[in-house]
Amino acid sequence: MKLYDQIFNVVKQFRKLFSPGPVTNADVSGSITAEIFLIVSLVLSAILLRHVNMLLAGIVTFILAIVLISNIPLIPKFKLEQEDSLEKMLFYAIITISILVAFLYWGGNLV
Amino acid sequence: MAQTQLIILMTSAALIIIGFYSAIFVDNIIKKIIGISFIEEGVNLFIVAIGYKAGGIVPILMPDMNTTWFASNAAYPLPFGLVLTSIVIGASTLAVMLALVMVIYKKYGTLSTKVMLADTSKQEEYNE
Amino acid sequence: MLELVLCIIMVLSAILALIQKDLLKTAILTGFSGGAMAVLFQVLLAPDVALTQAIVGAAIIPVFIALAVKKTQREDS
Amino acid sequence: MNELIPLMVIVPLMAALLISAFSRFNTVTKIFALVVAICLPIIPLASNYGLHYFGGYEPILDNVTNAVYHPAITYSFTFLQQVFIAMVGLLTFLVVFIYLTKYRKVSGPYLFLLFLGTAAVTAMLLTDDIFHMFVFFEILALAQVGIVAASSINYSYEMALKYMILGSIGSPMMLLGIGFLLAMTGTVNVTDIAAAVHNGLINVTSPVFLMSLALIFFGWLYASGLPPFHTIKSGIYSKAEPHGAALLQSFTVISMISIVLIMFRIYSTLPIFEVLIVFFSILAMILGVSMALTQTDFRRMIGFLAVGELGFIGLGIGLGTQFSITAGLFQALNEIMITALLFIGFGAIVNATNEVDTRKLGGLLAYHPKVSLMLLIGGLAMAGVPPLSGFQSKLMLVQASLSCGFPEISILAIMVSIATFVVFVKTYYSMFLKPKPNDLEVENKEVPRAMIFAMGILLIIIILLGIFPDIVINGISNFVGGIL
Repeated sequence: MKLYDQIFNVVKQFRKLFSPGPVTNADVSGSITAEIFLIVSLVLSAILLRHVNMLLAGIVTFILAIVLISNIPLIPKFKLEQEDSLEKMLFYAIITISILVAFLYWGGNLV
Repeated sequence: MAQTQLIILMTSAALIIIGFYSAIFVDNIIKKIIGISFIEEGVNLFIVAIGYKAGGIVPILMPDMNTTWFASNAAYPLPFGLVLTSIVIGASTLAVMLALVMVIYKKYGTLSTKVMLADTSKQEEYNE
Repeated sequence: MLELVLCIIMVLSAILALIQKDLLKTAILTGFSGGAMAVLFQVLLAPDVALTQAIVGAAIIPVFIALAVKKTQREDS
Repeated sequence: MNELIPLMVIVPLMAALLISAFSRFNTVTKIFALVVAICLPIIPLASNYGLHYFGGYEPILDNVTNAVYHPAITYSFTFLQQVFIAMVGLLTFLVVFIYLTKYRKVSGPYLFLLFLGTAAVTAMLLTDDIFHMFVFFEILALAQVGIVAASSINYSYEMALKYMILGSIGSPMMLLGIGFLLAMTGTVNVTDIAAAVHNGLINVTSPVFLMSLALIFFGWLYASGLPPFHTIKSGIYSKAEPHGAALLQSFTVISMISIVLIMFRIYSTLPIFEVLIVFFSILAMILGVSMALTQTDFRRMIGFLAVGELGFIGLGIGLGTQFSITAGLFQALNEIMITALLFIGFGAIVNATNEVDTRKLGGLLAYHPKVSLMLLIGGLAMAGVPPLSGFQSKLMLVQASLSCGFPEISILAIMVSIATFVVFVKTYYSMFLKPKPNDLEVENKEVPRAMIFAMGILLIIIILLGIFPDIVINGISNFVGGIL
């Protein structure tokens, strides 16, 4: 029953996602679809690591699946991180350029 | 004097880092815009430093100069031409940004980025 | 030696511009930075770029900023 | 008729300047704008393939090293440029036509911005000079900001300022990357740089070369709206007028492919380049579509969908074979048309109801059957249903990734297509099929004729390309074989 309760709470938490007003069943089902889509596609893209190392891909996929499923209302967290405020956009842009430059400078020849 | 070029490159790196710092940590929108325009200035300085030649001459061919001597001693002028364009682009971008700030200021009455450029997607939908 | 002094002026005025409470001072310090950069371009054998930078960086951009400050507010709170 | 090549840029640029100068004369401006807009798709179709050297400076052959140097800014015009420039010209014509028929008094500055953007993307596609491309990239950014700020939607100024501030971080980084390339090779001509890289004149494993890849790549992310810029890109689509948004997304797609083709010619020897493109494309597909599923504002939703579909283009180019790049470019062509169709169609709904929240809409099928039918076909094309053009390009992409040995990417692409379809059906249901809410007022019963006309033309092209894809694919495939 624990997992059922958790999933039920997920649906209740979706209400916070939307701006004030009624929440229709189309919106909620869209959010549930997004939730499942996010988990499945992230796990699926983790399998792509098998071209680097088979063992690494297995471990990463397994851990990622456990972490994602045990944290399930994922979409509210994702949506909070991708809102329109300038601070978050600038923060992620600068993080991305830093990681890109650092990764390519030191590890660009490894691939 | 290869040292000159090194100093210039360090300065341009410092300007770019100041720009990144102000993009994240400065709250006042006008200061933030000025800070971000320092990135552009640092990049301009870097590109000019590429064309610099230690102990060289200004790349203008005078009538009494030997062409071979000129080619081996003059600085490389292509980056200078690029920077001319880039300076003007940077200035016009800055002007447009400041104009937008003036328009938005009338609505909010403050220059804080947290207030002016916050997330607007939730308020607008249901209250139209 | 000249370029070292100019570089220090540029970086210092850039940092000082960002910690001023009075936004008009920020505009003036930005002009300092732009002017120092123009002289630096002259040192780097680019006189044509130096002329453009002297006009744009030392005159036009500070005036734009000052105008924006005049239309909005002067204090950074 | 190679003289027509520079005219493709000069005509919209001059038209933009003239219109903004003489915007006081309303009728003259209208007629002039319409004539120029008709010329835009015709010029590339009438022109011959070839190269154009500005100033007439022909390439110089160095007898010692046997290398060719290009001193002039070069425009190269091949089948790829022809088809994309004709497409964006057609779209500009449709958008200008809609704009001119919608308002009695036209605004000169807005037409100026539309034509300026078209000129900028045309130059970006044609040019063979990386700095020239950067200059027009900045002009394009200014034009996009102007189009967003000119709309009368709430919070459009804020969104424009955000886009501009992010752009003033993204584009100097790209300029810095160009500076690194210039420092290594001493030239800004892409052909020369690529020759230097492929002949081993510069060390491709040096950190400077890798840094230039990172910096130009970041500029490309900003130009194309892949993560982390997907929020701002979808934001500016939703804050522009619908016909403006239709043009904005075509600008995005074309600047994306023009920059990525230049990067591909320079960096294709580095394996990490393709890994980076595939990584960011997958991220864009996942984040774009999953965010689109949770939106209630349908303009924002189409914006996120457009960003998600960009991932397919990146995927095709990132796989790096001739077939996959052809598929990616064909997908780019399809996406320009399909997303424009969706933006214009949903714009008609905004025009009729003044409402953008899907929760407050419903029952519009009775009022606007034509628009709903066209939108349905457009949505099916975007999701990749045969026999429409989206199906052909997505099928090619799936085949390409299978033949490269990445079945996971094929599964992911199919899943993203299905999720796209879910998003579309959800919105279509809540706008057209759901019972009409009592407080919804449908004000203008008539959809403007110009919008129906524009949607009809786009729809005909979509169906034609879906049935006869070979018209475009063969030419693109030859082009791709040339750059590989």
